[in-house]
Amino acid sequence: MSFLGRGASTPAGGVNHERMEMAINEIEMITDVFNRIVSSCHNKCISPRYSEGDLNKGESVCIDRCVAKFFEVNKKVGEKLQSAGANAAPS
Amino acid sequence: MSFLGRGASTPAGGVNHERMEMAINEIEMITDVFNRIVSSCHNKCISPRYSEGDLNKGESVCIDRCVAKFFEVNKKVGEKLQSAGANAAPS
Amino acid sequence: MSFLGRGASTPAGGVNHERMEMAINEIEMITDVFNRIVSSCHNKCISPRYSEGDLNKGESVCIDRCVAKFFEVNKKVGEKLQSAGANAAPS
Amino acid sequence: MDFSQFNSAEQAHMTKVIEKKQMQDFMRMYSSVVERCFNSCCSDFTSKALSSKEEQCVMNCADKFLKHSERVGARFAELNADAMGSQPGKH
Amino acid sequence: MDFSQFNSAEQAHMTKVIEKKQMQDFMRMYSSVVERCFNSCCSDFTSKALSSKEEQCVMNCADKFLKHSERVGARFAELNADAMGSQPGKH
Amino acid sequence: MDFSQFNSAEQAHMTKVIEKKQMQDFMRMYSSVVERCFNSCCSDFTSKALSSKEEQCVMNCADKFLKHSERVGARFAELNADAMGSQPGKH
Repeated sequence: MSFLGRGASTPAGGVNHERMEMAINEIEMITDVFNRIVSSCHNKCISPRYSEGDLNKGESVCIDRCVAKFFEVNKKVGEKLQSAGANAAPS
Repeated sequence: MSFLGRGASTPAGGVNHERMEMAINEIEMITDVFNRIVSSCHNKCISPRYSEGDLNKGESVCIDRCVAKFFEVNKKVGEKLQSAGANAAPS
Repeated sequence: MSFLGRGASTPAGGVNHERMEMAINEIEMITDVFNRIVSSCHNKCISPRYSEGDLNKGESVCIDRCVAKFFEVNKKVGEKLQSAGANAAPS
Repeated sequence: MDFSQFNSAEQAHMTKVIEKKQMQDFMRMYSSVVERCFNSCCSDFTSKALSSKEEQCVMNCADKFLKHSERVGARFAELNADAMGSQPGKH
Repeated sequence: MDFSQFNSAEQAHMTKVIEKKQMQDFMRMYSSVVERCFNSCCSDFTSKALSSKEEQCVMNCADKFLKHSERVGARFAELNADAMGSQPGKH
Repeated sequence: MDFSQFNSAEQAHMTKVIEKKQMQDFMRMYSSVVERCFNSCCSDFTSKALSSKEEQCVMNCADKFLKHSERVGARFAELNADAMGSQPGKH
């Protein structure tokens, strides 16, 4: 596989900067989404009175559903943006 | 013009890093302001019920005025900060 | 001292990138905390009516206590996180 | 922004930087839409699936956000051009 | 993420980048917990010392945030793995 | 922060990094003031021009923000110095 396909564009032992950058972008994207889920689901599921340090049953179940729902919204919006093209971004 | 004025500080074919950095700072500043306008004017003008996907007449007019007003506020605050000097920033 | 301890890892006249990076991380951390205090204490202490440009007596005293309290919370949370270890961060 | 006084090496560098920033901005915009529409449309966590009402709300919300963002972009470009025109080299 | 097609130089570079990002993410998470718990637990500024009630609230808040964040992380990893599985090379 | 154990090449590098960050921080602070004062002072979008009442509010808001920020900075520096003093090499 090393002399076929896109693998061929990397010099042996060197660094393919474009591929690095894509991987780093992907990590940043995932981290950003994760942080937004943590924040949104905290707002939705955790009561701000903090009378105890453990998650209670209701909060735990709420978090599980909240994360799943966020993923669904993420997917729906992704489909929407893909069909709309990228013509809303200013340059 | 290539041997007069500030253009002279760049070696032919080379990259003037200071000038690059200023341009990049300017782009980041403009992007930051744009994103804040999008967010603020969305909060001011768009009803969060989302019963339709189009902007209605009232929302559209509100957005136009909102962006103009944000620019005015930006200008006023800029004048204020310039007259106050930059002595409020911690180092 | 130049040939003892951690000082020894820096070539004379060169740049110890690891040490630089740690210092830059520390600056970013401090700036981030500072910005969060400015924002939180503004929300807690400053009335959003803006009928005057000066801080009044009550606002000034509130700011002083607010900053001190934020530092205390920062310390308590730091102790908590240290005892919990770093096992909550996704990779 | 006026890049006309940049040499070709500088213009090539700026183009790469801008492309990278556009990618990051698009990603950030995407996840901010997801977050905003999730927060506005989802508040029932008795199920992990999106209800058809929630899904409709999310689609309208994403749609409206894109149109809002485009309209802000158009006004922004006009006002920015005006500001550049009246204060050459400064805005 | 799949790094298996990266060569060893690339993997070493990615490891460094990821370690740096994890440090920054941890720092950001830390100060966001401080901010959130301060905002929820402290609203009395007649004293600069944390009351015992406020301190208890802060400790519970930090505790709960960590558990919340861990739970979101677990669900996130599961759903992300599902998404990767169903759409190879895309998610 | 203590830079005394840095060599001159390192100090020169840090100075450049810090100057760049200060510029970015100032820019971010500027646009956050604009956003905050716009959000607090402007809520009438029947006109695109700032009313004299809105303008007064914006000027007071910016003024007060600067004084607030300066005061937080002064307290922050004191408390930070204390924290450094009590825990050498750690804070």
